[in-house]
Amino acid sequence: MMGLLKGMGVTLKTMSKKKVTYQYPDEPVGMPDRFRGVQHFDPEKCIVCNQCVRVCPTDCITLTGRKHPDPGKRGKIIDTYDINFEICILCDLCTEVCPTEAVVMTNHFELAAYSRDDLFKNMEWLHENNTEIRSENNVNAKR
Amino acid sequence: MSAMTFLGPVVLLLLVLGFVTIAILFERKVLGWMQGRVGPVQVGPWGLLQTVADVLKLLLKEDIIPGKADRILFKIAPVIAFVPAFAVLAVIPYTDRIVFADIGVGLLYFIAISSITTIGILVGGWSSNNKYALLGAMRSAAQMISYEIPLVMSVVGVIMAAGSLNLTEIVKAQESLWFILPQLIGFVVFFVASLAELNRTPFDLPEAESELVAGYHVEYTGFRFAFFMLAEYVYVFAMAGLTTVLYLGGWNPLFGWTFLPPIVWFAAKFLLIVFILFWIRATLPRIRLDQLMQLGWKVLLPLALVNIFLSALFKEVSGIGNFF
Amino acid sequence: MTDRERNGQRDRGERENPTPKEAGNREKDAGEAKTKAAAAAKAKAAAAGKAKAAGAKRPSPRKKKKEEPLEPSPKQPLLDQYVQTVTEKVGKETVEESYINRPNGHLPSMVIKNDRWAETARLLREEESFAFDYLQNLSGVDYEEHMEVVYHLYSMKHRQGLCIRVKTDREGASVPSVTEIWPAAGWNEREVYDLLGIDFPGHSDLRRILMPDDWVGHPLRKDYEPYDREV
Amino acid sequence: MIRTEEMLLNVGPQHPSTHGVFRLLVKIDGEKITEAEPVIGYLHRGTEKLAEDLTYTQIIPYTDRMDYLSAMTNNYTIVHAAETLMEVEIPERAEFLRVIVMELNRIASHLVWFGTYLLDLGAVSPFLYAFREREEILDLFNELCGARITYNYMRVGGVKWDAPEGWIDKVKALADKMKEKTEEYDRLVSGNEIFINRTRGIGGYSADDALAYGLSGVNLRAAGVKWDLRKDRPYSIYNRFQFDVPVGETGDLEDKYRCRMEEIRQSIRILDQAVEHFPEAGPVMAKVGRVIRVPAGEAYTQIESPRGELGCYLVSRGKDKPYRLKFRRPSFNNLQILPKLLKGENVANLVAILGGIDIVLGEVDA
Repeated sequence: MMGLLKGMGVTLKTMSKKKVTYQYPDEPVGMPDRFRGVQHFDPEKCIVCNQCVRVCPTDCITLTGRKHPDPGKRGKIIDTYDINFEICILCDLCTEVCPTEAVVMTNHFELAAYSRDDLFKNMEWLHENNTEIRSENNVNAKR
Repeated sequence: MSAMTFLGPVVLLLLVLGFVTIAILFERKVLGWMQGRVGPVQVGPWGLLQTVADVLKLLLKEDIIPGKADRILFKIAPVIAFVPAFAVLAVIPYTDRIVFADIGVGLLYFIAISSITTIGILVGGWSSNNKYALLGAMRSAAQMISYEIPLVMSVVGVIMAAGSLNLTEIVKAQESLWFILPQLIGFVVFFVASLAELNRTPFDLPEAESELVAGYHVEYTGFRFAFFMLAEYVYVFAMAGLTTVLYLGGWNPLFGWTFLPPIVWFAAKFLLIVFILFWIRATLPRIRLDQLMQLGWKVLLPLALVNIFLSALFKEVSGIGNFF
Repeated sequence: MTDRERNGQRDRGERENPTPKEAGNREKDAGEAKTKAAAAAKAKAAAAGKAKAAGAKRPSPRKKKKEEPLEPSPKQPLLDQYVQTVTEKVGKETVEESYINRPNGHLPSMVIKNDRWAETARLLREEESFAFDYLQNLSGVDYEEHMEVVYHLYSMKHRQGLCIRVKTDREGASVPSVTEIWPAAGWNEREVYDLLGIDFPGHSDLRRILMPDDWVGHPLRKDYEPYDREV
Repeated sequence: MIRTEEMLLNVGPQHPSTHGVFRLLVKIDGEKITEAEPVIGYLHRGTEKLAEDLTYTQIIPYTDRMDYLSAMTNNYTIVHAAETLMEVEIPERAEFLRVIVMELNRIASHLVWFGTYLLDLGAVSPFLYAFREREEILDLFNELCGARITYNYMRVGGVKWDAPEGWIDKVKALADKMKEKTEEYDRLVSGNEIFINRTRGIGGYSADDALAYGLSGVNLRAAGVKWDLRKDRPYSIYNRFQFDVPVGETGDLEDKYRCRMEEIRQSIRILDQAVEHFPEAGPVMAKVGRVIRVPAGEAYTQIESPRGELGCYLVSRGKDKPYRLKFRRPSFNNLQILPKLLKGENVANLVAILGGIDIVLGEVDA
């Protein structure tokens, strides 16, 4: 009987304590800097090295590039860059390998959509997703 | 025959429905607070309209009857469960003036009618043609029948003390001292047994969510489900009312604070009981079926019998005999 | 010759002067050996690079290893004793191979002949000097030219682990069941049967466990054709 | 004459107490179970098959999804296996970070068990309390590696991120707070008579049975076998820490409960020591190539996950992808004993016993 009463004491005490829940959709939840959210892509920086495509465990990135239009310059420039968020697991490996930080993580995590097609994000969309960009990105590459 | 005779019950029904909506909200709020949450806040100010929205949703939902169910029994079961729960409210005296049916055998009526609900639950569980529902219904029948006995036995002490089965008389007999003190054993037995009768935690075996999914009402949807829920909460109302009347002195004030109207006193005690019910629900795990039976037959029933014996004994002792 | 076989021979060759070790000291010694091994990691990495160059079917043995003689493994005497007991009790040629798996914490390992396995398993469980009462892991491997079932056993009494490998052909792969000896093998054998198609005669309830009952093929076989290539 | 017959009850795959898509076919006579047959595989994703086509780094996010309640230990199992064959030395700081996150994850995982188990037994509040504390641990993980469940934190050779500014202090604060909270759980549950009645003497088994069925972790220790891989086959730097291994006697549900709650306390002890001796600075990644090639060979590595012995049998042929990767999933092995435990039990004990084993279906089905 004492055990029961002790337990009741705990619940009663909790009643007056501060509530711990977030009022999520009403108040936005802030995420720490390292949070792995939807990627931001910067076409200017991309050198079309294809590393992100190769490292992606779910093969959700597709990209195409073409020769640099300026004949004086070497290398390639990016043509299309798509991430399929139906299968992207936001594992962070693409940003980890990117040598130029062209693809980086942001703090955005709201990906819900009414249609599967909406989850297929192209280069423009990813480029415009440019707020709350993570400050550290390819830590392992730098090392 | 005044208009009150006809209007009264209608008003009561509305009041009870109002209570039920508030009680469900209150329960969710209390549970929320006790769990470090805020409870419902989205619908209406302070979440007040949450239950209304839920009920509306239930009414709008498709009414599904399983193909292999016994259709007639399936339809009638929620009614059988609900009607007695509401009918017992008639005899509860809220104050010395607000009482709808001041009948001589009020207490007996209450207990007799309330046991009909079991049939509703049993019929509901059986007619669903679902194994979980059947198990839940069987548990429910076993549990309610077992606990009816200690429940009745425990109130015998009160009846002996008050010398009446009329609930108004019982309250009047408590003007000097509430029965909770002299009938402490009886009260404990009554309270535990009433928890079991109400199918509330820790005795919520018939609808044990983690074992039987939802127990007897697993196949019910829409307003039929709402009826079962309603029956459960109306029953909470009735049982809390009965506990107040039998042991907490009904509308009698404490410390002679008569400046508060009797109805407020009744409501305060009544709400305390309801709160304790919710509080218990927030804390305790569920008891197991065989342990439940053992508790009922091996602990509560002997205790209730001892209580009767002691009450009779003390009644003859001069000095304190008045209180028993 | 595989790397494993080489290891085995090497360790066998070095047992002329085994260091006597107390059972209690084992952990400490293993730790020391580990640091030493770590020092040699660089050399190994280079060897691994070579192995890659060799490509083909099997990586070439690490040539460099031979040049720097390794200290005899502290577990070598134990393994010899195991092999001896098994040979005595079950029969000659029961142990096809034995070696110490050095990187894996000097784990004594034996390759047991398929048709002797049921008998050997019982011996490993019941013989006092073995008392392997705990089947830690049971896995199947498809080596393309043959299949293998690998048992990792542990003896709570002697606080010692053992790795047993039993080979079987790819066609009509079959390894005697050990569910009678270690009930723990029950689901594991089902899993191996499900994913690799190895039969375990003696198993009371050998059905698919992870894949649907009507699945065609055994996914972990190297020649398995995926149901849908696109996925 | 009354004719009675056995009833076949299909518990799951959708049932509130199977903790995932797990199906249990039980034959019941009244409320007594005469036979039980677990059916698994609903969540099988073929991790082992997928791993054969993935590089070691790419496998790590997949391991997150096996035992999703303790993804850190899963991360560790694959990197540990690769490191064992590669024989690389891990920087001190990385080892400390690994131990800290694994112990935090152990606490988080046991908290989930505590909450859901009490929910199985019909108590609602402990669930919310446990998740309240787990939330803080997840916030710490979020700050460290940017995810709350699927961490993808460890790498072959070290860890991905160094601890951010002030993170270690937060771990310290959390460890202190958890000490109070475990007391609170004790007051709420441990002495509760209903709880004791529902767990004491239920679902017990002998130590021999436990070993024979290959149980591990708390399921094994509750039966009285003192077998904790952190102590008996030390990996990482666990041999530097002082902690006790709680053991039970009868293997019943109460013993399991007490072992798990004690393990939370012991994990807090490890955290305290790890935070105290945390190296000032240093690398968190060893010098391994960008493409990880594991030397040819095979290794079976075993670590103590919150659910038991999480093993990884790795066969490498010197490529950047494993030739064969087999995970010894503790939940899978622990679940085997269930039919034996359930026979002759009451239906109400079914969920209690199933819950006591503490399975994660992502791991059972891999």
